[in-house]
Amino acid sequence: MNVAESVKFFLPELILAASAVAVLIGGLFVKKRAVLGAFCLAAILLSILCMPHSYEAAGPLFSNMLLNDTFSEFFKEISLLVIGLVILVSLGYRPFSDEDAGEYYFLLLAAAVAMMVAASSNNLMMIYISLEAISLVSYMLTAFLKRNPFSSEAALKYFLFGALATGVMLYGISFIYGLFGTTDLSAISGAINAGGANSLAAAVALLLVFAGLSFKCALVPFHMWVPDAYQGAPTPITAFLSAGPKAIGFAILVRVFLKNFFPMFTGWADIAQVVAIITMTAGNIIAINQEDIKRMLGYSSIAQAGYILIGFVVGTSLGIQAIMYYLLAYVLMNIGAFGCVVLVSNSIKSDHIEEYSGLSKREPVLAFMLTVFLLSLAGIPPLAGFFGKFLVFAAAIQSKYYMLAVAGVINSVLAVFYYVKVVKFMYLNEPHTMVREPKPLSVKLALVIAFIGVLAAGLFPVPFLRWIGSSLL
Amino acid sequence: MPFPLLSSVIFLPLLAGLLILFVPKDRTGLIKGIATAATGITLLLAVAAVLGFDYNEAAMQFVEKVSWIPQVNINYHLGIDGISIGLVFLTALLGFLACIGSYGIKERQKEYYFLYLLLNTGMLGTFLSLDLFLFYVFWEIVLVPMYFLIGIWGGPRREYAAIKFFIYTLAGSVFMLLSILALYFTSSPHTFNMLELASSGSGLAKGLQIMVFIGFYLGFAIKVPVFPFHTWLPDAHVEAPTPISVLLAGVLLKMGGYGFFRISYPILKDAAVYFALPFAVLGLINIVYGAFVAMAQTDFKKMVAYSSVSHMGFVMLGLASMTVTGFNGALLQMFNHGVITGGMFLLVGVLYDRAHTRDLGKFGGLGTKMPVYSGVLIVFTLASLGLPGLSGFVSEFMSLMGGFISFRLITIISVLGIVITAGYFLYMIQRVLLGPLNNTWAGIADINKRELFTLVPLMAVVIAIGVYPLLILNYQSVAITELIRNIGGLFL
Amino acid sequence: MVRYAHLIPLFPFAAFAVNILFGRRLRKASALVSIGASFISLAIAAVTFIGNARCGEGSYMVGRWLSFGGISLDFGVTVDPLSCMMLMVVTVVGTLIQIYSIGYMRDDQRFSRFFAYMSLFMGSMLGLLLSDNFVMLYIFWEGVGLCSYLLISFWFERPAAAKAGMKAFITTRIGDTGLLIGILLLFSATKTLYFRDLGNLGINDSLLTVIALLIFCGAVGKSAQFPLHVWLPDAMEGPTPVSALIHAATMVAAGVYLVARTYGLFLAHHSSLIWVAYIGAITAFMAATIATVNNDIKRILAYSTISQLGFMMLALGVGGYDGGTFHLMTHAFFKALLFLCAGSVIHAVHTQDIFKMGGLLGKMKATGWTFIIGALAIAGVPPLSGFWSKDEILSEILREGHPVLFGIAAVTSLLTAFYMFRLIFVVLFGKPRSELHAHESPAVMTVPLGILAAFSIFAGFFRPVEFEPIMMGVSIAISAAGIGTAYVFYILGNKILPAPLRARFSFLYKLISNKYYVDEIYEALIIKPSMRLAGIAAAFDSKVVDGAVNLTAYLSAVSGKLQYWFDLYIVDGIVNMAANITWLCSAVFRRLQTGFVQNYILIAFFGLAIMILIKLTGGQ
Amino acid sequence: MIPQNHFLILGAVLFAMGLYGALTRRTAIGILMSIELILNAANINLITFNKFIGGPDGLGQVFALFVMAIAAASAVIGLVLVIAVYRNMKTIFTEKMNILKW
Amino acid sequence: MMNGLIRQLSDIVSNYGLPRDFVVQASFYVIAGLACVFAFGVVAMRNIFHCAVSLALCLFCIAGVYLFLNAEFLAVVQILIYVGAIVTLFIFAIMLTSNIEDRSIRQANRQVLVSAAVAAAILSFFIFIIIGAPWKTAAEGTATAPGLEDIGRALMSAYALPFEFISLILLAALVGAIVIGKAKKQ
Repeated sequence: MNVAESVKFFLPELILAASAVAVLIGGLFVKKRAVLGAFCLAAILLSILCMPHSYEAAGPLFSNMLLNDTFSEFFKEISLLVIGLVILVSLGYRPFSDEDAGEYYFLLLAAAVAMMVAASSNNLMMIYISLEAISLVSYMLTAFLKRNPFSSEAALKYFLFGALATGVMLYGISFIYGLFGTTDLSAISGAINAGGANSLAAAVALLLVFAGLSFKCALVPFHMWVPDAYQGAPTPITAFLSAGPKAIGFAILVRVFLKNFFPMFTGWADIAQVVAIITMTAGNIIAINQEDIKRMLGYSSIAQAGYILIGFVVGTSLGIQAIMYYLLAYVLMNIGAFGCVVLVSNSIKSDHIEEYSGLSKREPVLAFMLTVFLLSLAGIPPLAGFFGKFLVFAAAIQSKYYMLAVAGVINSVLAVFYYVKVVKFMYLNEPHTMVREPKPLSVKLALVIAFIGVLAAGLFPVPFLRWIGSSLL
Repeated sequence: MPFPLLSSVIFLPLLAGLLILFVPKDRTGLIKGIATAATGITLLLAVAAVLGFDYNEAAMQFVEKVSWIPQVNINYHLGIDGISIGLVFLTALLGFLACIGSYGIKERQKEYYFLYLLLNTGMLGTFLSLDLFLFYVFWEIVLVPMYFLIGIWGGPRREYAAIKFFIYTLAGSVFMLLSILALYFTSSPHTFNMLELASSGSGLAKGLQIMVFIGFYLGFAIKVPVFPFHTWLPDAHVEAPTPISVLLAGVLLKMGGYGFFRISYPILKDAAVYFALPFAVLGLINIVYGAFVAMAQTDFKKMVAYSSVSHMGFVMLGLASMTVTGFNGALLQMFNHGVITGGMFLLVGVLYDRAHTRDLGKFGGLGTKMPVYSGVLIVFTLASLGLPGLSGFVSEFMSLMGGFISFRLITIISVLGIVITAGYFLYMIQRVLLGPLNNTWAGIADINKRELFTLVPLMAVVIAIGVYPLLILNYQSVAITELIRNIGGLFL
Repeated sequence: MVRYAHLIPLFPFAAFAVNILFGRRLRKASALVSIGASFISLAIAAVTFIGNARCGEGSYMVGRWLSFGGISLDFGVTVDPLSCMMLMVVTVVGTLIQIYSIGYMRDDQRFSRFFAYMSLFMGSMLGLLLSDNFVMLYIFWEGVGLCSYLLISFWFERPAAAKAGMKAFITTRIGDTGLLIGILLLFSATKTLYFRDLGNLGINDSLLTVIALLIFCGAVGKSAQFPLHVWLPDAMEGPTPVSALIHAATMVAAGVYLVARTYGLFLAHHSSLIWVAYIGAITAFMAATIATVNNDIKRILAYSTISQLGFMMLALGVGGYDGGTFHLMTHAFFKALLFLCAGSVIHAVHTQDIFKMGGLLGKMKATGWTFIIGALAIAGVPPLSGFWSKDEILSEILREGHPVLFGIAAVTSLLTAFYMFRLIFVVLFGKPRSELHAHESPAVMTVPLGILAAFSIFAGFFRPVEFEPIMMGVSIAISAAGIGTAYVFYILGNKILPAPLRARFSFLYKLISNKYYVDEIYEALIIKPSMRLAGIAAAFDSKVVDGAVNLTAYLSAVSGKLQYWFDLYIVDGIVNMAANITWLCSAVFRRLQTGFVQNYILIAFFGLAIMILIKLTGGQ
Repeated sequence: MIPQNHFLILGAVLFAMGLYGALTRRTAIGILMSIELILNAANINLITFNKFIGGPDGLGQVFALFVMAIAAASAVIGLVLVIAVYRNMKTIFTEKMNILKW
Repeated sequence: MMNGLIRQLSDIVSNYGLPRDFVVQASFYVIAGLACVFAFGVVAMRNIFHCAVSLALCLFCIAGVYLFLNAEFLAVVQILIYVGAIVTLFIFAIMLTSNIEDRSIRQANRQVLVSAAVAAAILSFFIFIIIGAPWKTAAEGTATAPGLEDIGRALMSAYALPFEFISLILLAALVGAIVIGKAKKQ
């Protein structure tokens, strides 16, 4: 489909892009971030409403640069969910001022567009460009607390690591281009299926691409930026980083490796298996020692990525469903947890886990919600995180990856330590202060959405599974 | 559609718990009232189930089955049979009595009763689910309220005990999850239905069965607890508040044993045969080792906790025997242990509430000051040490009888455990009730009406079953016969 | 055949329930409840006794107790001469002793509790006697053991009483364990637990012997036979009526009754009976020697009981079923009498040391004379009941051809007469050895004494006696020798003769007066090691089992700096090794996150290089 | 004709140089410069392949063009971040940027 | 211009009996060698200013290499964007953030040896792979380099989406740079 024909199926992205520019310009005149945020939310809703329309004639768009299918739709909706929740959380984040609100929301919407494009990219070049777009926006958002050395340092480290990682990926993509003469995934897939891809160069090129995506998904050994960036970034942005780019990274991993490069991928499954085990173990073990909740959640998200990677290693239909369900659950519970962190830091000005002492007495509802999110992250039924783990382990067992499953469950026990540590401080210890701050409505709304989502996805996963089932590749 | 009796039993406590969340924190009377009413009605519903239960029928009764997650063939599937009915009644009974026993809790009552009711839902659900997934969900739900109940309202080392309990049991249950998944994927069509798996599960290769069995074993053995996985138990018991100890000993330990009855043995027959001897040895270790360790304790509660380890050994021994006698004994032993040890913990709590110590060495001669308490304590102690005429004897005798048929030497050594049991229990009685009165306790009050109210029903059950065991055996024997026939055990 | 025997134990049980629940309101009336119940039982027992004599023996089913998976166990009652006789003995003696107790326990705070326990005991004992299978017997067997425990430590404020109760319970339980194993073995081998089937079990001899010996273990514990006899003397800490009823007349006889009841099992193979005989003989002799040197009035009687029970065992062991069971009955009467007399004396003088008494006959006529009657009966003086039964035993031993055992039995008889009259002479005759304000007990106590005395005299005629003149002569001679020696020692030579003897055989005296050091040996060989084992097990549990898997706790409990960790590591040592290694991993991995971004990059590329290397080597 | 591989090897050498620089330079700007080398290495590859594969649309060259544009954007952002760090922490040395660690 | 120069040089060397290709080849290797040398300068020199200059020269050489690949347009863009814009930006940044004395102190950190080893290993991996790889090549002589016009048309048709998308990226980078760069004194 050429440009003119494609545009009408590109409407959701266009709406967001236009809204982004509108917010940027509007921000010059309107200095109320609540107004701008509401506008952004409206744009996101509109975009979501337009989405089904754009799938009526799903197919390759823009000369095969994009492939609009139900799989990409799923991840686009996840992206919009993430951005929507992050906007809601940002509205209640104390350190942000009204001053740069226009630019802030512009960047968030730009990130949304980039993620949506990335989710449907069907061309390695497009994947590279859209991932770079996500990264660049993320770097800037991480540095958004301009006067805060933590924020700046986090952004710079993130940037240096990320630039190198994408450079490596680019180098790998150039090899693939050299080997197949094209960067179009469908074409490459055809070539591979014709049996022309057994060279070492192809394998290494693939590995370099894997490395670049590992950076996005925070897999060992490309995870080192995660704790620093998560700790230093403004908390709503930490929520975004932990959910958005990771979800997209996995979407691309699945699309590239499992859909198109599957015959080549099988040779890599062993290495991916080792990566999965090391990722979850390292994340969990180091998280045990953390004193800062954002940093701890950073390590936890590394571990979570390890669990998700199990679904990827397995690579079956069930494995992919597990990845999708897990990511959905992960987005809800992780953003929920960070939303709680925002509210707590608003009142006590600290992210130190010890400062959460006695939160249940001070803020019972908040403590309860954070507990639910943490328990969901720990995989306690009947919450969404449990069902995600259940599907992941089911996929592993189905394909007889017993080692992987055992490593996974051992890790999910290890993980309980640090999640429960926070719960312990909240419920078992006495509060240091009884300060209660009014809680912004927007954050409450975000928390309620995440909370209901976590419960609903855990207790009644049927509609979610149906959605995922119809969104498979 | 018939009245969903079992769903009501499970979810009534949860609904009441949610209701409590909307009651203002300072209306403690109302909160207690709701909790008591909910557990009381649950008990009545359980009694209704018992009365409506046809014990000549081996099949599941009151079955409720609704598709839950059809994509992976998970059903909301409940049912009750002779194996579960006793435990359901036990859970409802202890749930009600421990709720009344909880009136002594004065702090953070709203949270307490909410968690307490959630715990009840989890426990009842575990015993009533017939779908492995549902079973696992309820199984895990139990952990969370238990963690808080120990961690918030427990003794000085509550944090340690709570996390230890949580991690330990979770560690076991995640392996169980893997086994559940393995069963699912090896069955055809794929199913989580325990009944279908039991009727077709023999198709599994023996090697795989053994692996799956070990997975379930880790989950169940930690709950039971079987040596050497028992070390969470004394800590959890000692630190937990009295009503929670009651449920911990009375119900939670039974979840492990129930798992063996409901899942491990019927579904994994070959592995069960393969592991019979190790089970018997573990049962022996539990009985003798637990008794010896209990003898050395100076903390009253810890002693009772270790006695649980010892008593649960009979369950293992009965199971290992693969005989109809042993199975009946093991199942009955679970019920009896629940009642007796539940009562023991209530009694320890009565004493602790007054003396604020559990050090056995600090009591003495309380028999003169607390005659009624002494009488009740002696009854429960005697039941615990297996005195004929009280319920503990019947089940221990049957377990031993079953064990004797299959493992003569092991059972003979186990019988010696009974002597040690008598030793430490009587030593406890001597240190607490007998001898000259320790003047520290000159002003100690006897057991009050509320406490007595929680104990009398348990005592009645202890005596009734001891005198006339058919009361409960009738309910379970048909189901056990069916189970034994199914797994090819001995009718001895 | 009569079909209401099963009602006999119900009344005492009902009385127990009434007394335990409403005892505080009933107060003294609780005694009437208990006694009334006993009396009704006595009446039914009497009817049963007569009915049995008329209609013949047998057993009938009362109700189903267990039933599962095709296995069932019905409870029934046995009505035969043995059980009828014992029913009569227990109800008669029990009723009398309870009447006696009204006086003895008059001032006790827990009066009603006492009668409740007594009723519970009566019920259990009667149930035991009526049992027609092992499980039912075991249930009541433990029941009487429980009553024994409760009543021994009835005055639990006294540490000695508390300890004695526990000792009794645990010691008998060791024997009971053997019994239980025997029952299990019997069932697993024969699928039956009914006494009526014991005659023809159809299993091989060695198994039969093992079962019989295991069941005998129970009897050894209950009847205080060597080596489990140690609890009975201590049991004298209980109130004297208890000693009389439980620890002399009835419960301790249950062991003998058990052997008699399962005699078919023992008869099946001779080797098991020999064990019974020798255990009985050793016990009888040993206890008799101890009784000769003891100074405590109740303990002398306790050792005497042990000795007499040994005598019965000996009789059963040599095949003298009739003699053994006969002695069981006569002994019940005269030993109950002796204890009650002793109780009356203690009640009057408030001491148990016989060498603080003396000359009481003058002050306590009724007690004194009945005491003497009891002593004569036990010493085997004709025509009192003890003579007949003892004589029969002696002749049976000789008839069955056991000269060694006969020798022991004869010496024991001699000793019996000696120590009984040592007691009588020291307590009732001579001059008071300390200031005593003795007075006769009330009629409620002395009337039962009288009735028991009558039974002690005439019980020997309840069954036809075979006259064997030679044997009788020997018996009489033995008794006379014993009484005479006692007279010489304690009346004529009053304290002159015993002392030099004591010095002459000081080693022997010491050995005997320390009860052959059996208690000390148990303490050193069993109690202490098992306590130590318990301690070791507990330490093992908390240090090793818990420690090795304590990774979890350790990780959650410890948080902090590497230094701190290092200290703990050094201090805690090996036990927490596993936990520490994990902790080390955590600390080390954490330190990888240096905050230095080029380290991060380096690690990433290092990892990448490794992956490529794996692929390179793996791919070729 | 110059063989294809020689271009590619040049690219690989630049890649390695860039990697080495990124790992060893003490200043953030130095690292940024090294990263530019890596991007150029990739560009050389892309253009080389484009030449040897041909094709009507010149994918390799277009791709390289996009890479340059993105490199420019990321250089801008990188340098702004360097300046922000310098403003807040008064250093450009990466080893001193370690308030976030462990 | 450069092609003309090379053609003349080729004529000259052919007079000396060397193959006509020699000049092309020699000049490529000289330029490639220079690129490597300057690249080494970027990563190894002490003075960060010198590094920046070295980078500019290196990028210039790479533009030269592009000429050998029939990519004249890209060579021009390379010089405009990289040398003209990016390196200038670097130099500004250096001046903004460094004191004079900072500019010539030790520039390498402590992990030089390990880094060199890793870089060398990866280089040898890559060279090994490059040599053995079955690169896709067009049949001899059919490979045609796209002209400027081709590129322009492609950008407006097949690559319209990335082209437009990059504009969004540039806008975002611009906005971000301004927001983060302008910091009011507090």
